[in-house]
Amino acid sequence: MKAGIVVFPGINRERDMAIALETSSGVKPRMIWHKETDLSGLDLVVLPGGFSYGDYLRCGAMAARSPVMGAIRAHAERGGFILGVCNGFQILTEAGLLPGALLRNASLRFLSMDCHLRVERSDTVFTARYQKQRTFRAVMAHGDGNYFADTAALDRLEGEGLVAFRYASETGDVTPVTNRNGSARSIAGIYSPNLRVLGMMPHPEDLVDPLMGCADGKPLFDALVGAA
Amino acid sequence: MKAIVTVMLKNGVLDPQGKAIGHALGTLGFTGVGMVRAGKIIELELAQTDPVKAKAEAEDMARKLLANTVIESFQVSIDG
Amino acid sequence: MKAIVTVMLKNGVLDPQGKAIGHALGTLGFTGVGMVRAGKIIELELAQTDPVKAKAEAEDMARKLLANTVIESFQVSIDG
Amino acid sequence: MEVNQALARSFGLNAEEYSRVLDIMGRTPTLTELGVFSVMWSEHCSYKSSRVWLKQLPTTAPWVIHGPGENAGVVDIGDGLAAIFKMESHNHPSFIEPYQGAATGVGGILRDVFTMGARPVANLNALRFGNPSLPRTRRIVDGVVRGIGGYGNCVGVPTVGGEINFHPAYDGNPLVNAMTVGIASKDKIFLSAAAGIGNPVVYVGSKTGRDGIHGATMASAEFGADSEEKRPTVQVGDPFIEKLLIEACLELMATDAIVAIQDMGAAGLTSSSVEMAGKGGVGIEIDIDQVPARETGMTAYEFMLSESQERMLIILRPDREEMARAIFDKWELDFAVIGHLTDTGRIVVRHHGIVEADIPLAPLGDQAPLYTRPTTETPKQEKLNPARIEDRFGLTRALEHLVACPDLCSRSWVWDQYDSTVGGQTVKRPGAADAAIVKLEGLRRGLALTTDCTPRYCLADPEMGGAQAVAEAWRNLTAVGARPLAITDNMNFGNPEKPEIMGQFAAAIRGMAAACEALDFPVVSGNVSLYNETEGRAILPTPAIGGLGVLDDVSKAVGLALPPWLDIVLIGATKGWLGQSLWLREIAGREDGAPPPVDLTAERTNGDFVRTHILNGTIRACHDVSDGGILIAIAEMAMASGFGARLSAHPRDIPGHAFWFGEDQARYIVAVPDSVALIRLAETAGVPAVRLGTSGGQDLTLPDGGTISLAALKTAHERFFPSWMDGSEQEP
Ligand SMILES: Nc1ncnc2c1ncn2[C@@H]1O[C@H](COP(=O)(O)OP(=O)(O)O)[C@@H](O)[C@H]1O
Ligand SMILES: [Mg+2]
Repeated sequence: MKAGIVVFPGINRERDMAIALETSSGVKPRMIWHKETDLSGLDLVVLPGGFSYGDYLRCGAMAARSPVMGAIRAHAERGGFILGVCNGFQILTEAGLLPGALLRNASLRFLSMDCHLRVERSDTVFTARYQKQRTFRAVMAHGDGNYFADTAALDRLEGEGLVAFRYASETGDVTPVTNRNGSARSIAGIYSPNLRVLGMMPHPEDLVDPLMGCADGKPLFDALVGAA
Repeated sequence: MKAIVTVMLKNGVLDPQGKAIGHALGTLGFTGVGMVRAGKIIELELAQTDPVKAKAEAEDMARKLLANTVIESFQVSIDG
Repeated sequence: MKAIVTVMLKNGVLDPQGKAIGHALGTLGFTGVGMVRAGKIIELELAQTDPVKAKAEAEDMARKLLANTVIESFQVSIDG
Repeated sequence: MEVNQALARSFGLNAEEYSRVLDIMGRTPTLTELGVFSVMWSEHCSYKSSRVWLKQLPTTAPWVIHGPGENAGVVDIGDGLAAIFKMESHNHPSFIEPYQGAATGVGGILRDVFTMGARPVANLNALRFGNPSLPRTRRIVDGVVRGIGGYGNCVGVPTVGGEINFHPAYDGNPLVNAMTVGIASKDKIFLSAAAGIGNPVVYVGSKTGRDGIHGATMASAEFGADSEEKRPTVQVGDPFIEKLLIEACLELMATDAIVAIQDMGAAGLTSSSVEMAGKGGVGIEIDIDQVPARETGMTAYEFMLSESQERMLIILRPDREEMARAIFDKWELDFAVIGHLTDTGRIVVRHHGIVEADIPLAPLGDQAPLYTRPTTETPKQEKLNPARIEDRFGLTRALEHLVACPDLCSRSWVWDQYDSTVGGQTVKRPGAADAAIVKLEGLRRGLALTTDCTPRYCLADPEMGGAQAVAEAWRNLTAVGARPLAITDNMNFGNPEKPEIMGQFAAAIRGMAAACEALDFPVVSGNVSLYNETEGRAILPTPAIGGLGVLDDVSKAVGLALPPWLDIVLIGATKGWLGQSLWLREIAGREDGAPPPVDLTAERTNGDFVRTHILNGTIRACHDVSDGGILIAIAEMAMASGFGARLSAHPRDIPGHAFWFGEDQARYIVAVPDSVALIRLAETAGVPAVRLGTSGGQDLTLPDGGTISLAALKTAHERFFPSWMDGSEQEP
């Protein structure tokens, strides 16, 4: 799988993402400057975490309107894979590639801590190496991760099986306590209808090396790079 | 010509910031405070000198960037 | 009675957000956009029915909580 | 505005200093010139009260590449890499506007580090606040924490550690000391000495506004009616621009375009241009008309003194100007050639074609004031006899009380707001170990980082306190298995014109110097912040120490979480020292006595022993014994893992409360599978070691039979910050 990582001004987890992809694939991903418009040859486009444009106005708002987004939209329409993590997820919703929006955390504070994500389905290219309904550990680091969509949109997501992950306890219980940022229905990640675009708030890419005490994020990248 | 764009969360979208402000006002001893909503205001200096056109321009900016209409509504006013 | 508190950075205080918005509008092809300033707006529902008193109350809230008067200035308007 | 002695005084220059200015200039200086002298000769830039003392600090070791004098200290960490680090205060701005004060503090220290060619890899912060029961303290803590997070999270540098103390002495004067650590290739370190007559002087970053201009001028008559608008505005940070600036500078640094580079920190364009030219022994000419401005109508004086953030000054190779410009264009940052180097040895500033300043650089530097201010020794305090201090509380209640008190309770409310993992290299996050550990990308090698100081010890005995702060930093690095390499310091004190304060300063330096010497732990960078007083009341003397150590293989590091079913062993000698302990303050309600003595020989012997046995795999968890003593250390270890412990009786010759809560130095709690073997090894090495109990279970069982569940202990430990902050969820 040929992967590229989009670099928007202010993005800051593009290096983490590159390390994670390289750890799984052995190949350095292509770094895509936000003004580039040719993504041909890429199977996977990653929108990494960080603070594109300082998170000013709304997180992801300005990045979602940058030149590269046209090509990303076309890539999505071609059925290409897209992974948006944290700010990348916010950019995907701002660009309308995924439904809903990410609001300020309910606590109004930045949340930096580990969380457990319950895998809602394991038959996608992203989650093939996880087990359905089991959890894995990921790093939360965001101020605006509170997923919002109106009831109809939420019902549709659920009905079509497009919820990727929910915030849960280690054993998989989804409760208000595990839903630290206040997301609607504890949603931590969602898919596009063709299951090829995934947006998620927590960072699997920061836990891919056992030296960090946990490599729970690695199966996601292993599955992805093995898929195509 | 100055355009003022006011962006508020739509009704039905949770506004934790408004809620927190309401709570904090209560803690400070202010009584009789009902619902509190927090929003954004963006002041733009425009070269455009025709107020009608300036308003249309600012509305376009709001639609394209300044507001996310999934969650927010906006209002534009023109000030001299 | 509704009070609307507008909070803006004082003149001369750097407004990184306004700057970034102005820049993004340029990228989107909007021309003739000069200075952009970003601020906050807080809408308060007050039990107070006397507009003069409501305004005074909201001003007090702004001073004590809603605005950081070291770097921000505020304005209160009362909306029937 | 007429330049005269009165104006000079309002700029902070005394009569003698002003007459020296007149001598150097041979005429009345212009307003801009006076501004340049006043900031260059300010305490902050000239170190005029502290320089004589700072000279006593050891600053060299085989692994030190650059000691104090550069923008940050540089040490060799192996594999061809260097760690570049420094700590800096932003105390006063954080009191005026906590969010922006702390945020710009972080921004400033980041620039000091990446200006030398390093990619910043970690931030730490040492914070001191006033009495928590004051609403103002709560507001300041909230703003400072949000500000540090707001800036650090956005620039994408993980905040991995720090410390927080409370004391009423900081009521009107909180301390915000920020530390940044970066990594560079050892042979690509960038320095600030300008060179090459004719070379362009380039300004990059944000535009200049009237931010933070010396408040003194505002008192003068010329700013009348609209003084509100011309007030010195608070500096506002733009972490987004800083992030772009880091990337752009690193991109330029990968080329051969840069001759010298320095951030515009305090006193902005003045200090950067004067220092760069001064160090290089060249002259510099600046054309203010070329300086990117954010506001209109600014004067040369304002341009030269502005402290607008996110700006750097670069001396470029002339043939690389276009290439450099292209890089800054790509990152959409301002890039302007604002002058060139000359052979005149003078700084010349032109604005609208008029010479606004023309100062010889050599005397500006050489004749800067230097004071050996009078000092008075802090009187020694009595050594307290623990047998004479009654324990009316018992161990269990004291423990419950202490783990919950502001100075010992969990800081997770704070660090949960700091991105500690960005970069993907954070091996030990806040709360996991005595020092944070950040791995180097692509290697097993890592850095251990800590900040330490116990101001109450420093007040009681500044010399001992200074030594203790260095020793504790060394110990915290050792406790994870790292080899301590060097420190940065941040000397926060009151008014140096008071002999007792200057005495504190001098004594703290003496203590620090002795500890640095004994532990091979030199000072490579630092910062001095004086005049930390409100209404004549000084803060506690606070020489904050930032320590850096290296681990060849981070997989060998240990944390403090107590694994189950191991023996708990105390390393180091215990006398039951209660003077200045937290037990004494929080339980007995007394803040007195001599602080615990620091035995540097024992410190070294014990620490070397512990490190050896961490690296060979014997020690599975380790925590140094500091605030609160042995029982607090064990409780922290238990809460970190969720496994309790059963503790056995203590030596009979020491009262229980003194043994368990005394703060004797040079001690560690370690967890090992076989205490008998470890104690035998310790005896051979001349290291005191005694078994204290066994880990396991869900309770902490104390030697007096008292039992407390970990759940209850944790609840008490975690209560303070969230409940204190409840109701302050307002945005900045
Ligand atoms: N201001 C802060 N920012 C980040 N981490 C902090 C801060 N204050 C304390 N910590 C972290 O909390 C933990 C405990 O701090 P402290 O009580 O000072 O430790 P010690 O006594 O072992 O030096 C450490 O991991 C420290 O890095
Ligand atoms: Mg410690």
